Amino acid sequence: MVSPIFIIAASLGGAFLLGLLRDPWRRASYTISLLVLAFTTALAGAWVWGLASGAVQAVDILTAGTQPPFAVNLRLGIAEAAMVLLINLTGLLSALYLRDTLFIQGRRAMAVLLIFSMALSGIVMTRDLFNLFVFFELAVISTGGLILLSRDPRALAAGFKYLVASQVVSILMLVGIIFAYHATGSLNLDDMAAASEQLLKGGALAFFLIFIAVVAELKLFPANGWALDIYESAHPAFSALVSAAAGSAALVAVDKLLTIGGPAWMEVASIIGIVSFVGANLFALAQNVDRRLLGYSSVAQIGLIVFVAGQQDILGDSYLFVAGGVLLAHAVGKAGLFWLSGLIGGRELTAWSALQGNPLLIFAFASFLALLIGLPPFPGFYAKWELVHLIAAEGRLLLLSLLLFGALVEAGYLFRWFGYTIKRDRHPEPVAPSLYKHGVIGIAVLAGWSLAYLWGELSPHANLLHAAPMLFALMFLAIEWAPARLKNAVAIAGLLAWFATTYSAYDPLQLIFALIVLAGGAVILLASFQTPGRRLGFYPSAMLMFAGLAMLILAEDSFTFFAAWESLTIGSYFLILRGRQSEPHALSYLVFSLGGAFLILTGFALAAQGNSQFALAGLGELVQPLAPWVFLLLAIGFMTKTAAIGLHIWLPGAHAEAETDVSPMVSGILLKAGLFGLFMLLIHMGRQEFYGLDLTHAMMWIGALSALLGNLMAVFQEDAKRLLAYSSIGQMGYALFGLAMMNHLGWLMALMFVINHYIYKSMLFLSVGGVAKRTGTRAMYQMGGLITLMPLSFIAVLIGIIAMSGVPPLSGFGGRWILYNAIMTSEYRLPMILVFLSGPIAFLYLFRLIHSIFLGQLKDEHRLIKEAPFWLVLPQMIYVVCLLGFALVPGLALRHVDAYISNFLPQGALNWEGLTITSDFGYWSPVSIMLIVGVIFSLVFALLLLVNRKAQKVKQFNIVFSAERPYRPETTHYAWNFYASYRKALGFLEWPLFERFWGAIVDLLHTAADLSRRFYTGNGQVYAIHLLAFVVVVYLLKGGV
Amino acid sequence: MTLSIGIALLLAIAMVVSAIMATRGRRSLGISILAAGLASLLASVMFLLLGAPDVAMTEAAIGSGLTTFLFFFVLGRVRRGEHD
Amino acid sequence: MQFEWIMIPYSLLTLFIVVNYGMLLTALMQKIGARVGRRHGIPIWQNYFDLIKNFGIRSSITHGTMFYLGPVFRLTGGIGLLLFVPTIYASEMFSNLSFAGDLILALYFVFFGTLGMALGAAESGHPHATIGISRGLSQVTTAELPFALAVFAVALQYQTLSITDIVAAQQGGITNWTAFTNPFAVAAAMLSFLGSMMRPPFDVVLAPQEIPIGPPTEYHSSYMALMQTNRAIMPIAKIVLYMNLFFGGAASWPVFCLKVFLIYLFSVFVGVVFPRFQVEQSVRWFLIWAVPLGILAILVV
Amino acid sequence: MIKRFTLILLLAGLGAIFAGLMLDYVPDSELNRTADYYAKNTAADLGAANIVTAIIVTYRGLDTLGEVTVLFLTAAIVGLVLARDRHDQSQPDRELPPTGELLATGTRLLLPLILLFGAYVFSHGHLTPGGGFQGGAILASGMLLMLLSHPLRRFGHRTIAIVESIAGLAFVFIGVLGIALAGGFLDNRILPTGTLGELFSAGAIPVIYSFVGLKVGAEFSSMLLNLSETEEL
Amino acid sequence: MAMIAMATGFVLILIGLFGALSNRNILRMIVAFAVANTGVNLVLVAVGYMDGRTAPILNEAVPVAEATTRIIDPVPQALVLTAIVIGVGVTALMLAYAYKLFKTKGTLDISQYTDLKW
Repeated sequence: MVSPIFIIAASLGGAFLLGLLRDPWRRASYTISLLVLAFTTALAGAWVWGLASGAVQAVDILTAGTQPPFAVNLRLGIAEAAMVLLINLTGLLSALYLRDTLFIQGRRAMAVLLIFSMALSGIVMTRDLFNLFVFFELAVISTGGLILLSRDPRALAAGFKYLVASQVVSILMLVGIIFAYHATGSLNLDDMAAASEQLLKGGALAFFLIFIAVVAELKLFPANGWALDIYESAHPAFSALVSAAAGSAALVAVDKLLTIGGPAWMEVASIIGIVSFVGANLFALAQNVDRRLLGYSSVAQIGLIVFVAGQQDILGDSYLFVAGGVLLAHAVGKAGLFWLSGLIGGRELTAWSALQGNPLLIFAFASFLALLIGLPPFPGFYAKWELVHLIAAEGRLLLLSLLLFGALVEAGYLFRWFGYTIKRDRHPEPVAPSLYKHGVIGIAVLAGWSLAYLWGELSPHANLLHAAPMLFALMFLAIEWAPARLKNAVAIAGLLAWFATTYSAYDPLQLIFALIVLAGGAVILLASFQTPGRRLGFYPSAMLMFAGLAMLILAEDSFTFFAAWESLTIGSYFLILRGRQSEPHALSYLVFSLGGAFLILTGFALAAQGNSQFALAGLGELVQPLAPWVFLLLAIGFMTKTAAIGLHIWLPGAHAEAETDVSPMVSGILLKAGLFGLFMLLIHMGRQEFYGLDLTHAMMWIGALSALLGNLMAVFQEDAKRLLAYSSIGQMGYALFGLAMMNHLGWLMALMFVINHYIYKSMLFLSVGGVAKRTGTRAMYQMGGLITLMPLSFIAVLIGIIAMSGVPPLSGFGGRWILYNAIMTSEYRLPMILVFLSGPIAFLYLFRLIHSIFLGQLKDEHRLIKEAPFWLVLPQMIYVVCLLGFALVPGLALRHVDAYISNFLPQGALNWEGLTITSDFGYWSPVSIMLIVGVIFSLVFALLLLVNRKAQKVKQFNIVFSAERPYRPETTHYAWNFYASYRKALGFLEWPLFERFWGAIVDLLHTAADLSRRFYTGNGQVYAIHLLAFVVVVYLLKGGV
Repeated sequence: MTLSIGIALLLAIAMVVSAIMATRGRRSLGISILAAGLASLLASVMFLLLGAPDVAMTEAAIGSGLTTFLFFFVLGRVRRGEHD
Repeated sequence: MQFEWIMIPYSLLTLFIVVNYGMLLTALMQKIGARVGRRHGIPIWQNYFDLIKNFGIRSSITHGTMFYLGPVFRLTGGIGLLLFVPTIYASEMFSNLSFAGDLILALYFVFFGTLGMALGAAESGHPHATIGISRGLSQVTTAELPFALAVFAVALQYQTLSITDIVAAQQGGITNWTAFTNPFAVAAAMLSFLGSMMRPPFDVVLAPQEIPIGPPTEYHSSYMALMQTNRAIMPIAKIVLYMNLFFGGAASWPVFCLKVFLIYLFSVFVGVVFPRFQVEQSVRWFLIWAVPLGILAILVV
Repeated sequence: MIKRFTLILLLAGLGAIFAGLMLDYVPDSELNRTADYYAKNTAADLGAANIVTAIIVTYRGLDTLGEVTVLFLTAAIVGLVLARDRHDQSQPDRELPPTGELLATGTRLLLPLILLFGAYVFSHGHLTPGGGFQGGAILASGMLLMLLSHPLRRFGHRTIAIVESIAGLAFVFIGVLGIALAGGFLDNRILPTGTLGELFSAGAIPVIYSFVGLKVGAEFSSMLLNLSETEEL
Repeated sequence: MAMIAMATGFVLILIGLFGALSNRNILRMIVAFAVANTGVNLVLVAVGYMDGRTAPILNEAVPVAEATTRIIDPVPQALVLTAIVIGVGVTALMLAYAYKLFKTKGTLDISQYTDLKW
């Protein structure tokens, strides 16, 4: 294999060669630059391949034919090779991207670019401290040159600020180096590491100076004002290079130093890293300029990697896997985003809406964001998993919570940005059409996905990109060009086929969930046939969600479970975001969901005790004092998904603003994921005592409160879909309550709610969606009298509300009946009072729903509307049949589960013999009830028909109203603020306490970010002073070294 | 030995004084630049005393000589710019 | 217990007795109320006359399907409620159709008629109907609450949801009645009872001044007849439930008549004493007075 | 004022760190391992009398390569910065005060001597103090002299660039030759080490240092040129 | 001796940094950094200094055999050489920047260049 020294030699030779050419020979110069970069990239690539496949060993490259420490030597191991590859590849791509700029600037700029990538490679490879300094200075100076590539006049000032700061850095570093040399008698890093004892005795201060200087080169928060200015003003291709390549190189340098510094300095690195991660992410919250935001995000990510480097004492063998995963994901994602920003005309975040209409670029954008945040299946996900597990096992919980908090904030602002891009009015300036730039971005996307695959292979877990559901979802990306109806058919077939193939793998409990997710999903998807065109983005998102759900049900270990959980979260986020007004709601959904997911992650990590593989069944073997904590974290995480009260504020908007066929998916199906998680949790862990508090008792209260307040808030909604959304909170509250009772019937009831809620909520969302589609509004008071125009929708809603309110003879009653039987044996009585309170309230909003939409006077503007489209009505009718069927023979679905639950809670199983279902306390005969009610109803009806055969159909206005005949429907339409008196009496309960609470937290974060970022005054001297302060503060914190 | 220490002390004092002159903002820029150059020149003498003739030469030629000229060139251009 | 065909004629018999007793009792109560107010009041047979008259009226209009079905729902609800509850304790004959479901069924079936009626009235498009429904639903849902709590307290007390078993547990002397063994539950339930009887002070739903006759504004002729039938059945059906749960049930028809009369009288008694509440007042009233009683009942069981 | 106060405080902190360094500092009484190796082996291995030069050119040749690259970079960037400037300049020539006859004549006389001296310094770097950098700086001072005497003269940027590039390429090439012919990159033993103390000794050190000198001279010259050339260009 | 040089060096660094970070004029900042660089060079050489030894050049006075006991550590000197050159490079770059900045806004006051902030 060719010696890696040629990576340096070739770059330098190329740079010097460029000096020979005449200025106007731009094309030749450019070709040479590209060739050199391609050569170095290929060489690095060959080494990576060779080292990875074991064909070659890590090499030490001697110079001057003399052994180190007497001459400078370089080293290339797998990590170094990968970094060099990353640097040169980024350099090559940036050079491609910079084509036009380089043509204008000429050969000097190209030479500087070559030297920049050479210097970074040198930083990575060198094993000599002073040589490291030289390469750093080279990088600094070439940075100073490359900043000038930007057309932004402000870049100049940014560059100068950078030079000022780097002067301070280099002074510190030189002083440090010479004293370190004096202490150890060597400049070789390995020698120093070997002598670290001695160094740390005599030269601790010297080491401190070197360390702090290198850390400052990383542009860590808060001593990084100049770096942010550069990110904001430099050419995006260069920013990409700085963030991805220079950042990575400096990280390698820090890593080298840490081998000298040992654990004491790792601690410092951890603290600096985590402060940087959290601080920069917080500051980024207040950013409106895309590149500055990316700058902050870069700072945060690099902080994260420094943190990882600081944790290498506990990471052990997986250090490279974790650090590499985070680093590469960051590099590819950030470089990609910077490149992407070069295509965008405006600099404010909303200007990215120019990407609309460019599905490929949006896909790229989404991929990059996912890379940054560490969503599955990207490397950051695997890395974060390992990292969190190991940190948790070590009990560094403060660090862990800071880490996850920072990650959450980061996800928040990145996805907010994504929301702007998708939903804001399209920016007038179109995307730049440069083929080169698009190509470069394409390569970055490819690299990101390849890394995803690679990390999947390297991880000890199953590769997520091998999971059939995931691949099926990704396949839709490839067939995005196809018409929506075709894709829909494929999607339905896929869901059903997966159900058929996995059928035998389910236990009865899983079967119920699988039925709802897969078969149920297929039914809802029938409604999607209604949408014409191509419906870009819908199917990949929806199928990603379904893939996550499908994997969730079958998950046996915590990793698969969590990966599935995140997948379904992300998929559903994209899905919800499609709604017309859904941007803020989708964001709050995502932030809550990810917050919940992080709690789950922490829970699993605590439970696993450092093993990254952990079977879910192992949850049952946990003991005090760990078990209640795990339980608590997981339960809160799952309850975020079920929108338990307090964590519910994301739900109404998200469900209401989603598209017509999406609302039933996210409401009818997605909410069940949380319940599934809770089932899993309770099956494995059972009751847990937390400082004397029975946690299931607390859950009961939460469930009951959710039921009450969810229902109450639904009563006061004017928006039909919002009403249904709030009602979901209530319904999930019932289910949660049932689960938390920890008795047989409670669980059965929860399952009953799972099934019922799926059916009637999907049905209601579809009918209401159909109505909204026809009338063009969701405000109920703007509708009315639609019964004659949309009879089928009316029937669906009628059946739905009868079922949902629990009025016999439909299936909702079964749920109530089991509920009452369940609480007969429950230990706690107080929370069930809340459940009682909430029951009749449900009746109120349900009546309002049907009344305000279908009854009363028809509005003038609605006189000509038609029944909802066929494809919307069809699933509703299927649901009507299901509801009736389920009402008649609930045993069909519940018997086996009932038996299955007996495995865990043997007491109180129901007796399903004959037509009557019997419990220890009462009995219930669905068929008889149905028959009796039917017969009485028919008889009375017949009587009425008999005496009132020829009822004359009169117009609705044909009424007497205050001694007048009303002429305008509005005057007779009493629908706004329908339950006015109820609001007067109980409206105080609707006070948006939780909205205010969460709103206040968000405001606080934003205000804090906005105020504290003024710390970056823009003055170069102030930045340098920050740097000095950083040095002094770290010095003092380290206790004077 | 004491002689060289005495010289060194004198040099040190002279250097500090010229450094202060170079960095105090009140004097004209030209004088500052010259003072910085002087400090550098004195440093090169110090290098000789410290047994580093190579460094002394370099400091004298580059640090003190060339740098000063670079400063003056830029100063000149800026001055001319100011007149425009 | 299983269904047998003989149950049908038995149930019809119960129905017949209850309808007649209900008609007479309602009239009687109105008369008592009038007398307290120093008025003469209606004749005791008045309800029969009205019923026959309404069935006989030829003019009939409809505003649509739900309008047409509303009274049907209403009456079905009344009859169903009556028949799902055993009328006479320990009587095969008058256990009606209670094999189909237990206490919970009765508790929830109350809403069947309410829902249907509201739907039907709403389709008339008459604003007064809407106002009445809004008020009615607000009030009835709150009024049902203490009752539900009380019912549950009773169920917990006797550890069963079967009405027959509950009545059985109260046999053997007046002190065994729930009214004495669990006074809080009974108090809560009786307050709730006031609210569901559509009598003062909780009759704003039917408020004659503002709205001719509340939700049934547009109903007339045979619709009205069905509703009147229901108005005869429904109070009795409810009272039967109360009687069974709290007052030892009835082992024979005379006891039945007496207990029903007394319980009914209670609501009339309160009604003539108190002025009418506004809806939000009554909602608060139930929540402040009746619900805590119910909660107390559950806690002390 | 707050800024100044903070600065003083922080510098006091930094001063404390420096003081700490000084207090801990114990001068070596013997050469450390590395220096000892150089003292013992330089003469035998490389044949260079000036150990500093030997270190710079060979043992730490990579640093030196980086160093000349720094200058190359700086020259290129200064060119880049000011070249951009020239595009948007359209000011008419301005008359500069004429330079004295004495300076012009002196320059003509001195220039060859200076260049020769520079060449001497960098070619004898392995024997005596001085070397490529110092020599290069001397070469550049010749250029400086010319600049001062003929401020309006156009100088051969092109020539300077070619000298610079060829010298740089040669440096790299010799370095690579080291891999092929001797022990590794920048090994100077591609040429015979000769006798200690002679001009043609120490392997490729004089050659490399000469190229370094040329390159450094060219780079400094180009920097000076770029910074001094007035707007009329 | 070494101590004097070292102390002078450190003082020069501090003076230089103070000048660089308190003067608003960009050219003065660069001058101050040059002073600080001189200070750094002094420190570097001073650390390598050993009393009573001579420059690390082998000649008649210092034969190879006695080199170990006679010469000063050559490594810091080699490092300083590099550092000086790099320092000049950075200084030149900063000067070019200063000039260019001056061209864009007509001022050398660093506090005027705060378009990018927060």
